[in-house]
Amino acid sequence: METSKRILSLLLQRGVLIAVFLLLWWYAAGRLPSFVLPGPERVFYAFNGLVHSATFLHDLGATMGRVFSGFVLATLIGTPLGLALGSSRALARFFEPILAVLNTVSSAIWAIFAIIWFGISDATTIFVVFMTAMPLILTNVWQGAQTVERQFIDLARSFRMSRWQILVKISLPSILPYFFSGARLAFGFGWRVSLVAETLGASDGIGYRLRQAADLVQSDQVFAWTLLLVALMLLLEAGVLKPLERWLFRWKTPSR
Amino acid sequence: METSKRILSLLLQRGVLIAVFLLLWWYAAGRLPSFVLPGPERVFYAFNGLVHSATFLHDLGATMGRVFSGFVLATLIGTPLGLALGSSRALARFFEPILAVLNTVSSAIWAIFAIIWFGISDATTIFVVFMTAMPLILTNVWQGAQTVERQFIDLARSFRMSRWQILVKISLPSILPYFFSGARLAFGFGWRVSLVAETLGASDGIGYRLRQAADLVQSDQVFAWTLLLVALMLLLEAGVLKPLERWLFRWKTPSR
Amino acid sequence: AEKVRIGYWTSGVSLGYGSVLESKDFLAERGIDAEFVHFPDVNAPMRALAAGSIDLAFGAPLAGVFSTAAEGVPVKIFAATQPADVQFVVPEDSSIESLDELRGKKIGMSPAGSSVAVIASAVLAGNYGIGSNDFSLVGGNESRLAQFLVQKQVDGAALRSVTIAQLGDELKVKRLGSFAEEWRKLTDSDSVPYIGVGAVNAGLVDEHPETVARVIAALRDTLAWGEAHPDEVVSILQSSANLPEHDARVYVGQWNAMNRVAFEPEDIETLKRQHQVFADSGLIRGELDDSLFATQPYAQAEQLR
Amino acid sequence: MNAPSSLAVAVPALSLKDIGKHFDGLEALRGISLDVAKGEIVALLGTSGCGKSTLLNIVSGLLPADRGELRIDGQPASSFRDWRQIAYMFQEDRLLPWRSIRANVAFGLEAQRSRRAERIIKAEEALRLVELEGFARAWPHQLSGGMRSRVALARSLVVEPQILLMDEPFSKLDPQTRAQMHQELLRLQRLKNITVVFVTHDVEEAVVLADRVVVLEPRPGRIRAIKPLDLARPRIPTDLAVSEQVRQLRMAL
Amino acid sequence: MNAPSSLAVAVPALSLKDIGKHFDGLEALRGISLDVAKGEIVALLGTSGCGKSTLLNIVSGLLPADRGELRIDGQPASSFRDWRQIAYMFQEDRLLPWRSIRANVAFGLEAQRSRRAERIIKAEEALRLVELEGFARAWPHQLSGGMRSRVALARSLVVEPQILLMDEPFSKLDPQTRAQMHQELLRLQRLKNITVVFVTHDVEEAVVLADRVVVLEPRPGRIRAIKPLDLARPRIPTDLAVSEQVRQLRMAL
Ligand SMILES: Nc1ncnc2c1ncn2[C@@H]1O[C@H](COP(=O)(O)OP(=O)(O)OP(=O)(O)O)[C@@H](O)[C@H]1O
Ligand SMILES: Nc1ncnc2c1ncn2[C@@H]1O[C@H](COP(=O)(O)OP(=O)(O)OP(=O)(O)O)[C@@H](O)[C@H]1O
Ligand SMILES: O=[N+]([O-])[O-]
Ligand SMILES: [Mg+2]
Ligand SMILES: [Mg+2]
Repeated sequence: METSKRILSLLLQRGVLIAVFLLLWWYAAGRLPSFVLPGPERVFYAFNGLVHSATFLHDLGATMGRVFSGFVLATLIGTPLGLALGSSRALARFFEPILAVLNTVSSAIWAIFAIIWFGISDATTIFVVFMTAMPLILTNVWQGAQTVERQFIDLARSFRMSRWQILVKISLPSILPYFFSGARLAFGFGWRVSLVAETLGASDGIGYRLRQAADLVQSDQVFAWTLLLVALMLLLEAGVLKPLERWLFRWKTPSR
Repeated sequence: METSKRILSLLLQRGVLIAVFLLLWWYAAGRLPSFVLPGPERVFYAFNGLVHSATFLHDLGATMGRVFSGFVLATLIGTPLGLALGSSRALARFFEPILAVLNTVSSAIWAIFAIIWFGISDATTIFVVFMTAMPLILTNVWQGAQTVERQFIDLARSFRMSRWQILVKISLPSILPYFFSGARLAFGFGWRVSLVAETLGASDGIGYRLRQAADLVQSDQVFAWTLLLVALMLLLEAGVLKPLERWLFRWKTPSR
Repeated sequence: AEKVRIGYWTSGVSLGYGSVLESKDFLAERGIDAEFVHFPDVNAPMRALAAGSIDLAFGAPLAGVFSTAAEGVPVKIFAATQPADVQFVVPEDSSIESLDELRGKKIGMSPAGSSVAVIASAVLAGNYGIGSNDFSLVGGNESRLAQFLVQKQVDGAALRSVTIAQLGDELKVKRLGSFAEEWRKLTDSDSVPYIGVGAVNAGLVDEHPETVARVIAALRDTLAWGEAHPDEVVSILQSSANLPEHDARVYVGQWNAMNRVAFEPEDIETLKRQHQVFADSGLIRGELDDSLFATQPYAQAEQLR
Repeated sequence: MNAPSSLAVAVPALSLKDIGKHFDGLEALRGISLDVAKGEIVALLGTSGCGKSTLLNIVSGLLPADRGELRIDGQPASSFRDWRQIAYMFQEDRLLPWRSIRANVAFGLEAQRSRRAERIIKAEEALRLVELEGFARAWPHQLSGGMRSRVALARSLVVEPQILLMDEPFSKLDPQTRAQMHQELLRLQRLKNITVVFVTHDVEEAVVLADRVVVLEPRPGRIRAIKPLDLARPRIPTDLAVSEQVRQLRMAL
Repeated sequence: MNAPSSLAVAVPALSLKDIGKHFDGLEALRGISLDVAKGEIVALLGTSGCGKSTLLNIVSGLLPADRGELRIDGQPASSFRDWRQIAYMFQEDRLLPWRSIRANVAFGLEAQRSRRAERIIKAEEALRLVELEGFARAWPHQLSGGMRSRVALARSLVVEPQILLMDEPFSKLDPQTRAQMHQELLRLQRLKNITVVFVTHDVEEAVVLADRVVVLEPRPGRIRAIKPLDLARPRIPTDLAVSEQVRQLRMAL
């Protein structure tokens, strides 16, 4: 009873949120030319057209593939690097400026480099996603590694656990919340910069289509793509991330 | 003796890093046309020209002003919002999807909205910086707020501290590391998206000049601007953030 | 003096002309109190026009103007200002000798959907039977296209003449043809296709055609002055656009090929034909309404000579 | 000296009536009824996990009881306003790692609007009381377990409470230091007529300090016995009367 | 029963020679020399902050000494390989909050490559030993302080160490539970002939459990006295011989 009630109230809240949003949108769109701010019907119409267009699945697949590849690469490389920096001060001191540089260079500049190195290929977008996502994951893991409780490490050391065991049994669980928020950010930004990269160094994918639509002043398509991306992200959040998080952190003291 | 030795070794490391970087650059540039990858001399020459150009200070000031305004706004709004979400589950549940949306929508889309609302003005870039930086700060503060030790809050409650006092004396110090990494990220991304925004909705500033240089095939200027941004960021990191961080977190157990 | 807010794209072909217009006072001499707004994006002037933050734009992208108008935004064209000064090129050492050999090849050009891309597709299809599925279009801005050529990422490209001249030392290319020639062949006329036009808020042109006429006169003055004073134009470009001298000279060398203030019947005819081509390619939607072309100011400007 | 019996007619400082508490399936407390007179010292004894900390959490107002009634100074807890009279020393030391030792001690004073200079003076005085005057500027992680627990004690005492709740306050101290702390506590308690409720596992400590001993029984936590200790003060552990009481109480457990 | 004297000629399980340790300006230990025979039980007593935990940290190999020599089973600590024989129960419980109680107990077993099923069986057995069999699936934050400390005890015992270091292992337990834990510990110790060094503030506990008592003196931490306890086992606190020893030791402190 309790939970079903809560779910109902949640659905209601969400419904209200969406309704308010649509209303505002519809009102604003009515007062602006549609190529500046297309109204909901127009965008849904464009959305429909999009989904049924011949290249839709191809573009979606291309972008998703690139984002996922870049993200997975970033995770595989950023996590161990973050752990390494967290465990060695000398290493950290040496790499700190590199990280600051990585965090300053805009994705457009990475895209320019990527095109030089990889030409027009999937690798260009993957590289840009990687260069954006990797520092995010690395930074968070590193920060998490610095907060691992000395007491717990000493506990593991008292049982003569190997460095690897300490990593797996103490550091990783402690870092997990940090990693999680880093990965979430990295994925979000990976999505976004993939679009930037695709406008420069790809001949398909969502970014390419978005740019095309923008250049043609087809605002309804721009909004339709944006809507699609938001929907996908919400799905990922509600379908994968939230449940996973709830399960992983079930041991946390619920605040009274 | 000890410290001066360490500083020397650090300087040496940094020097080596820079030398390796320059050498690689110089080598690569020698094998590519200069409009694809301009060599170091060319870029330094362009850099010099840039710094002495009439609009340099104006452009730099304009961009910095926008980034700082957006960042400060993001901090002022993101921090309390993050604290609020951290302290109320109902609020968090309600706002979660909004946050996911904010984290998905690309800066280019925000720029389009901003131009609709604010036209070509400082507000456009500030808005885009804000929309990128605010969720970053909010997310980190929120995550930090969830890790505030229940035990410490109960301690403060046992002294009948007000909600405000608990916030200032327990929550804020606990959240500070999270806030710090969030703010660092937010500032980095704020920089970067300000450039995107300025390529769309400004008629001065670094992003505007970058876009101009890129569209006019002046690669040396693109690289010179990039170099400048990196240098500024390194300065900020080494001159402000690191010392501040070291002081703020001086109480941490140094790892043996 | 009448206040007119004028916007233009400052990082593309309209930069040189705009800089001169802004730093000389031909507009003031014609009784126009101009306020300039700079846009780093080619389509931004159209958005600004629609949002009412400028009154008038020159060098506005043609496809953008057509589709904006089709959306019902009250804008009108008062002159053609930028001819498509674009060339088909291949790397110097390429085995490709003529345009019909581009079938099945990768061709770089402004992103799909831009005016340049549509014109290029139209002439390739019309003159050589190379349909849009017979080649693959690689999109990018000028520097990216030049890079792709060097890196052999593309087999050929449609590049602006000014880019080719600017990168002459480092980018060795072979010319296969120009838009002007190919358009002539395609349309059997003497006109050149345009990529940029002057667009104006409909309210302004309907109520105060004489204001627009005076702007047109000033534009014409600027064009003539620039042609006559190349050295001064070079220094203006150097100071206001950060252009190195070499690049500035290249720009000035292309002055007449890049800039125009024309709205004769044959120009309007060309624009209509371009609309047809754009519409056939699916690039824009909607019918062309003749009232889009506001000819009155241009005619009035003739009197202001 | 305040003999509790002489105050029985007065309003009790603390009054618990039929307090009960569940954690999910686990019944932690059931039917706890107890009056504590003003100035009285009550020791709580009981096996591990029988609900002693839970009871203190409830009395301190941090944890709501599921049922029953709590009155402080005669007022129902819900309408009681002067909670700052109550200080609670937790079972864990709960030192804030980002504060120096002195700032940790001064923490509770910050709830009241006292001046900074005054807070520092009071904190240093309290540190002297627990014999840690040399560590005012140290960080918590530089202290030993017993030292940390004394800092926590100083933090509770410095606010000059009327009611003092303490959860195993001296368990980490050696006998000598512990005896000194007992003396200090009793001195302050007598001076200000403080009401004290504390948890201990040390029967001798209970006998030396308390006016009454309350023994809890586990699962669910109930009161098994309430034992008044009518011994003269000061009580020396080696005194025969005292050690006899200790022996009796041990037997009873 | 292993009388320590009979083993004096054998190689000591632990041998400390002139151990010293500084923390920045503070001299925590100076000239600590001590041999602990195999199967011997040694109690460490001393005032708060005198260096007991620091000494255990050094013996466990977690903290390097500044000077002096540590030998385990006759080998210098630097070349000693079989550290897994040593278990260390810290002063704090150090339960991993993300592990269930059972998984916390099994933690030490994971260092050895034992099978999962076997680990579970051993952990549950150890939980039974400390009388927490019902809480195998609970999370640490759901346990009381004394329960947590018993989980930490179970975690140390489950790895079947040859040498057991314990820092105030029973300080959070009530007398009854404590006595039970004493029994269990002694049973195991006798069974496996474990060498035990433990810190306590409870003189009676020291007398009941230890073969020798080592008293430390603070600032800098030095050995003040080493007192052998030649009492028959089992030792009952209420026995006269035992309580006489307790009294004597108290006096000495
Ligand atoms: N990491 C550290 N940094 C600085 N000083 C320390 C550190 N650890 C311990 N000390 C100091 O060393 C001394 C001995 O500490 P230790 O923890 O060994 O005491 P202890 O005998 O275990 O005391 P207790 O009975 O209170 O636990 C104390 O004065 C303490 O302040
Ligand atoms: N937050 C909680 N969630 C679930 N169970 C809890 C919680 N806090 C306490 N308990 C349970 O309530 C019972 C009483 O706990 P409490 O901490 O009051 O014991 P205690 O008498 O203080 O024991 P100790 O002497 O070991 O500190 C225990 O069985 C414990 O497992
Ligand atoms: O780095 N970004 O351009 O978002
Ligand atoms: Mg307790
Ligand atoms: Mg200790």
